[in-house]
Amino acid sequence: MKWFYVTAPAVVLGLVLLPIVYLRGEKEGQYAGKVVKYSSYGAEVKSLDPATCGDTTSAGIQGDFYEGLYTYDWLKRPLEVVPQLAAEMPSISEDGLTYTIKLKGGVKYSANPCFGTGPDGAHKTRTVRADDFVLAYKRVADYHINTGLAWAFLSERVAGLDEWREKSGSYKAGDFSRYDLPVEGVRALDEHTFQIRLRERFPQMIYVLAMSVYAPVPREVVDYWLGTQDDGKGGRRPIPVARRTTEIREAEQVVGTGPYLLKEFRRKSLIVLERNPDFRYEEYPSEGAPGDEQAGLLADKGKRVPFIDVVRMDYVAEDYSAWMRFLTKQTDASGIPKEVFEFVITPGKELEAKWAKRGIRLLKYESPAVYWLVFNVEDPVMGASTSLRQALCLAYDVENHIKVLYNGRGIRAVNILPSSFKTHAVAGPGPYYRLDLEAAKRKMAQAKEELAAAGRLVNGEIPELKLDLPGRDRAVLRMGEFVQQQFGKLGLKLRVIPNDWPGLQEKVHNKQCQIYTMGWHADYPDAENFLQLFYSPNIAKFTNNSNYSNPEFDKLYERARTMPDTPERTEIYVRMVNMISRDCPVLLLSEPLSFVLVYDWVHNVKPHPIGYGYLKYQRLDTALRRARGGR
Amino acid sequence: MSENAAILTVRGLQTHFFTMDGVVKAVDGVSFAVGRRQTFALVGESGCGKSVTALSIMRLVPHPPGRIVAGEVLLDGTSLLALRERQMRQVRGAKVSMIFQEPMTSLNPVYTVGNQIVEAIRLHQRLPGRRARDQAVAVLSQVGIPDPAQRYKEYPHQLSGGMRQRAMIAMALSCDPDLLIADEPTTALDVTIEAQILDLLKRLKAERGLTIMLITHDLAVVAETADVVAVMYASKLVELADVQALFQRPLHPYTQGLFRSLPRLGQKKRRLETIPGSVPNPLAFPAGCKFHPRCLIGAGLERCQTAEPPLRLLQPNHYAACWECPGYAEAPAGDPAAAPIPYHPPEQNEPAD
Amino acid sequence: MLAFILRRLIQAVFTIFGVMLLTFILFRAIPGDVSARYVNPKLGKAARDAWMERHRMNLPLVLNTAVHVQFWKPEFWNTQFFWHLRQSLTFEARSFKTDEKLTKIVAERAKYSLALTVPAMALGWLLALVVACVVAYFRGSWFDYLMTFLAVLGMCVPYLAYMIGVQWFMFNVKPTAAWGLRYPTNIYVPVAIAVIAGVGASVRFYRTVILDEVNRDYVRTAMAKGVPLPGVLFRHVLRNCMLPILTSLVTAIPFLIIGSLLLEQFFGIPGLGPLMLGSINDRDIPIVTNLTFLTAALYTLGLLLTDVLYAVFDPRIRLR
Amino acid sequence: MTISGAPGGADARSLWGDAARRLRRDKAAVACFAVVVLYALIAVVCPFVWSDWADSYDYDNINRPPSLTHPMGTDEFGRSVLQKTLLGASTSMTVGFMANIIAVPLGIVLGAVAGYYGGRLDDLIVWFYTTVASIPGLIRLIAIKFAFAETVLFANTPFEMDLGHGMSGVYIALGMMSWVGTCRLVRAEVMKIRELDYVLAARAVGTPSIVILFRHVVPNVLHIGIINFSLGFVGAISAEVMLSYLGLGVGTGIPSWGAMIDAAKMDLVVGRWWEITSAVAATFLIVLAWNIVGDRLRDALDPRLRTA
Repeated sequence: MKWFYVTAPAVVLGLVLLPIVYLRGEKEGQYAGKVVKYSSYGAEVKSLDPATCGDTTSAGIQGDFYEGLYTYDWLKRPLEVVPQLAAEMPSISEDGLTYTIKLKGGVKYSANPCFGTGPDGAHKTRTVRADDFVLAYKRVADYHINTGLAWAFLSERVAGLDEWREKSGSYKAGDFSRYDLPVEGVRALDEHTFQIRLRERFPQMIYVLAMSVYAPVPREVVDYWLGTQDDGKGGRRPIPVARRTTEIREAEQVVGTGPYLLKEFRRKSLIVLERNPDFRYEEYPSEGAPGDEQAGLLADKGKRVPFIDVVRMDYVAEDYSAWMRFLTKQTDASGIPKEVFEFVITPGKELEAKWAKRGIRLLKYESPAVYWLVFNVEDPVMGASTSLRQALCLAYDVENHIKVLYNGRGIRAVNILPSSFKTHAVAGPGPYYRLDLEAAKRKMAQAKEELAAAGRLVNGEIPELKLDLPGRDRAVLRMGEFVQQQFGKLGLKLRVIPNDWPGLQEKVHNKQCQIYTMGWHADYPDAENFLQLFYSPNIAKFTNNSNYSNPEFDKLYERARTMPDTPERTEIYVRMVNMISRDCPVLLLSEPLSFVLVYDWVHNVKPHPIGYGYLKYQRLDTALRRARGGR
Repeated sequence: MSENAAILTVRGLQTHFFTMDGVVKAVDGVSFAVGRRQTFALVGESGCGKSVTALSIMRLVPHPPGRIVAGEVLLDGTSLLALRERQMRQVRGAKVSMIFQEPMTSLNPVYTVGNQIVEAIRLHQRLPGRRARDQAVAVLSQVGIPDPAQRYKEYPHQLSGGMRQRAMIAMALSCDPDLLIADEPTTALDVTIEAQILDLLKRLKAERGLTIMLITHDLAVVAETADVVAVMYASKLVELADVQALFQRPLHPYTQGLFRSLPRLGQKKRRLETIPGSVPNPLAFPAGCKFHPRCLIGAGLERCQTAEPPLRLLQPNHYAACWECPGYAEAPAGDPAAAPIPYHPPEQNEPAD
Repeated sequence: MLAFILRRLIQAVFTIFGVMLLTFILFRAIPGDVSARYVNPKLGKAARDAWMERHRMNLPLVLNTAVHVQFWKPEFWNTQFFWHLRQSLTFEARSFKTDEKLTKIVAERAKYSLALTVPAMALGWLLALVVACVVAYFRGSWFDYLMTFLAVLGMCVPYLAYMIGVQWFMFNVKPTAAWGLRYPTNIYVPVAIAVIAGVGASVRFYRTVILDEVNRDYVRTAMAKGVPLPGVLFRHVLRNCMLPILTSLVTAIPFLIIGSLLLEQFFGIPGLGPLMLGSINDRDIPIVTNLTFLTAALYTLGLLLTDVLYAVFDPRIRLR
Repeated sequence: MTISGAPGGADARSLWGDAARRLRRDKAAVACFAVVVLYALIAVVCPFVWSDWADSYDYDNINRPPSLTHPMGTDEFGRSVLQKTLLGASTSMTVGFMANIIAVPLGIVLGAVAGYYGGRLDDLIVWFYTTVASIPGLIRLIAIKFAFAETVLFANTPFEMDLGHGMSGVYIALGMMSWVGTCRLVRAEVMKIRELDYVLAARAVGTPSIVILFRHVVPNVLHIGIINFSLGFVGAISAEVMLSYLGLGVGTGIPSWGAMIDAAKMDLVVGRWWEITSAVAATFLIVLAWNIVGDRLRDALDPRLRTA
């Protein structure tokens, strides 16, 4: 037994010390001499494939290695679309249907094994060609790729693309020969010229072209990374067609033209971006919006970008940990968690002096987005009574919603358009998007009559309503509780059902939800982007989630969507907005106001309301960071 | 060495158990002396405190809840209760050894017999491993275990009950103690094995000059082996005498009751007598003589109900504690711990009655 | 002894089969169709069918009733349950969500979980055992009562409170060690929490086991031999307590692999724990079932190993 | 040294009486039992006293520190944290009680049947609980909670139970998953009792086995049920806290300590200690009390430990 008492503690000690031996920490010398930006992220990156990108987190990260033809100017306001991979703005034919785009010369992808390996073992690269864009559009249209948003903007708009999609469905998912089928409306005229032909006029097309979801994809990536696999002997062997995937997922498969390349991607753990050595020469902008000069945003004009060498993003699940990491200078920037908000921000929405003294700066920006509760109009109860929906809108205390749930970070939404859109002000506030409990109660009486007539009352009462939430975390549940309180004011019972995100999606698509929380972030600064959410053919395309259907609205929408920006179109827009305000398929909540904190060693930060990929302009004063006790 | 020199003297020993239900006086003022090379038997029903007396001598009363609250235990003139725990450990096994009722559970099941004996040897004698092993095998053979070298390597559960008890005895004797306390060593064994073990004890006593303190409830065992007998009832000694005196003329009604309940050759009674009633609850002993509710004589007597009789020397070397014993009133309050009761065995050639 | 081990082996096989059945029922049979979560409904039925086929969700659930008597034909066994069994045993499963192979995921993440749980368990075990022995040594004294009380107190504090408290403390003392694995030594912060939070229950359990054993006859014998108390405790008692202690160690095996779900999430350790939580939320069935199966199988094998080990070390069983 | 009465099992009345007597003398046990009773009282009374608590929001007074009107401050909706904590007792106690009301009888019946009948039935039940036990507890719980996902029992009746999102789902899941310990112990005990003389006697006179089982055997293992009931309470309360943290707990609008701890975990950073402190203290006290009550019950009722 004696051996036991000697060996047991020794073994225990060994086991305890084991992690030190095999757990590689960050090598401290790894980034020596490089400018490293540290940050935390809390939402999961759902997609690394430009075609399947549909959420802001994925778009944010993809923006730094994928680039579209056009982008928004970083500094200028109002927003202005400028060429990115295109050499100049598109030349549009007389009928407004054909867009011909010249590409910049000499734009290279980041080096990757799929382009071959040189004799020195270094991976090769190649320049971007027009047919890479063709492939990108085909992939967006590909039946076998789970493309949501990206496809929604093209379907029924680009000539021949819907037909191509139909055809791609007849191929096996792993059969990539479908990408050789031509598309009528998407063509490479030559190596540097790309052309898109539309079926009907689409004045917003330029904004669509500015989205990075249509970033070029080299065919090599598809054939090499999706078509072959490591054979364990240093070579590659083809993957059987039946076992191929269609989406770009792995870190090493991410091949873009952007200023950064994805060095490491560990799901729910770590993302490392590194400067792309093959990135073309680009200069820091020399002009901006009024006030940018004073804000020091133009100090670096004319310098070559990017400035930062490495971006290290750690997945931090808990808000608490993320905030503490920022406070202890482990990260350079942070949002403000709800709980600490009032300790950081004064009632006047400015930074408290003591935080400013720590070298923290506050950046505020409005996002062109509107949050709302969606009423499923096809639901037997919610659909049967417009008065019920109106009553709920009137009873809902949005001011306190913003105050209690968002610390006042937002403004009350009064119609479905963000206030930065010019149509917003013209349309004016909707009659039911205000707090008036008395009016709500009167409407409620009406609603009961309507529901009674429709036979929806249970024992003479309005049945329990159901609210579906897009998550289970406390912030979301808290909102559910608040909605319960608001509906309770009208004597209504509400059951709150937490869902995971795909679960909610599924329910929404199956029209199983009664009421749920949603929001819309503008994809481009045009009211059409919001109005299409209520166009009834879009029910089938799953963008009209309230299942709102109004022939009059549809007619107006069809008229307006091909119209260029004229007063007449604005007038039609206003009529449509007011229809929504009257019928209340959504309960409008707030337009978000975002707050970001950065330390003073971070330069050239200006949040952009829509575009992505501006990390390249950011500059860090690492000497100051070290002096302040950061890393 | 004088016959009268006591090896063990117990004086006024009180061991109490402090339980949630109250204080249990398991041993309440017990005094006696054990002479060298004697076999001293402590007799009583189960629960009367005889095992606790033995454990108190060894200072092995489980604590909590038990504690020795008063008294004196002298071993060869050394006060055991005054020793520090460390010194006491050197006494245990080396000077006083103990064997227990259940040989099955009293040996550690996960070590070999030899291992456990060697452990005892090496605890008390600085011997190299091989010598200790040889000594263990030797002592195994002394206690009559056949093929001791083989048995040495075996585990307790591989041995029969009798062998196990022999192994226990071997372990107890391995360091050549002066006093062996045997706590009901044969109760768990069947009759033939019992006889063998008793023979073994007798032989060892003769061969090694061992003093044995035998704890038992079995008067037959007492008659077989003991020199001096102490009878215990409800935490106290009620009678103390040499074995012949006690067997010929028990004085205390309890002892008499015990004898009556014993089957005897040549008796015509068809039924054995028993002592009526049961052992009193140690939490609530009756007032006065603790035996009086069951006593054939004292049941109705007022003195028995109110006052507890102390142990008195009624005859030379014969103590008893009963108001109703003839001559008790005038007898001196003898001190049973003062000197061991000498035992003179009957002459071998004298024909047995 | 061979018969004993064989019998336990057969039992273990049955248990493992049971686990596969249970995970199948809980995760596959009950939740119904999950394809809508992974295939955009916009893509229509054919895409959904392709996905179902790819993940073999289109097969009959348990038995192919079309050929129900012809069990010798392979089609009979070509069912979801069969593939579930096969995937469980071969770890061939692929994530619904990311299409990664389970083996790859486990290979990547298990080491972080192990880095946290192995030291925590080893340290916790040693600490608990030593404290329990000391407490048993001083049983009935104020020290015993104090330690037992502390153990109970420690058990009663919610786990979350420990995590929040310790992380808060670390951020104030050494911010780089409060989160993540910038230095390998950072792992000892969550390890410490796991040990502190878990030691109370273990101490109490071990103490009960030891005290139970302390009252046995052979202990009295050892005391009567003059064996000092530490010797009694460590040489005689502990050896006899090994079965419950080993068993309690084995019951912790699942957490070795799966990791401490919350601890890993809180301290930014990219182990299997957060993956498990995330996969449950995403209904990533292959990951959840297979990780569950993995832990359950290891647990069962651990128990088997305990029994065998014990049979080897305990002469009473060894020589049966 | 046998101090008291009959050996356990056979003489049930003296076992219970004896246990009760011992427990009464044990001051700590009495105090803890008093705490449990107090919580139970709070759990029963408070929902009536503050039935409108959920609507007692006051958006002008959110997150206020303790004051005279709100002794433990206010929460994120301006409601009294003290009231919330006390109402949380109702949730905790309901979950603990209901979970064990399901688990313990289930464990006793399965264990007794397995232990008494033996054979194939025993093999089956042992296999079943071994299987269940080999899946880690939390995963087991989450799995069944997810299996419930959209299950609503007795829909559109007054007894409607939303297993996916309501409180009933939590305790039913807990109950369905925590019977294993009881089952194992009861089985072992029943296997011993089965061989006792009075059972053999009953069998000898031809009493049907089901009668023997439930009249003669099960009453003698009830103490295991009682012990496990009290110890199971601790597990249920802790599990509720954990599930609430994972967003799988009782529904919104129902005060729960787990939700409180989760909601307030960041508040500590900015010095808003009152909500998390109240919830942790409330959890701590009841868990401590149940732990000690369960321990002492075990000491008093379990004959094996009683001899120690």
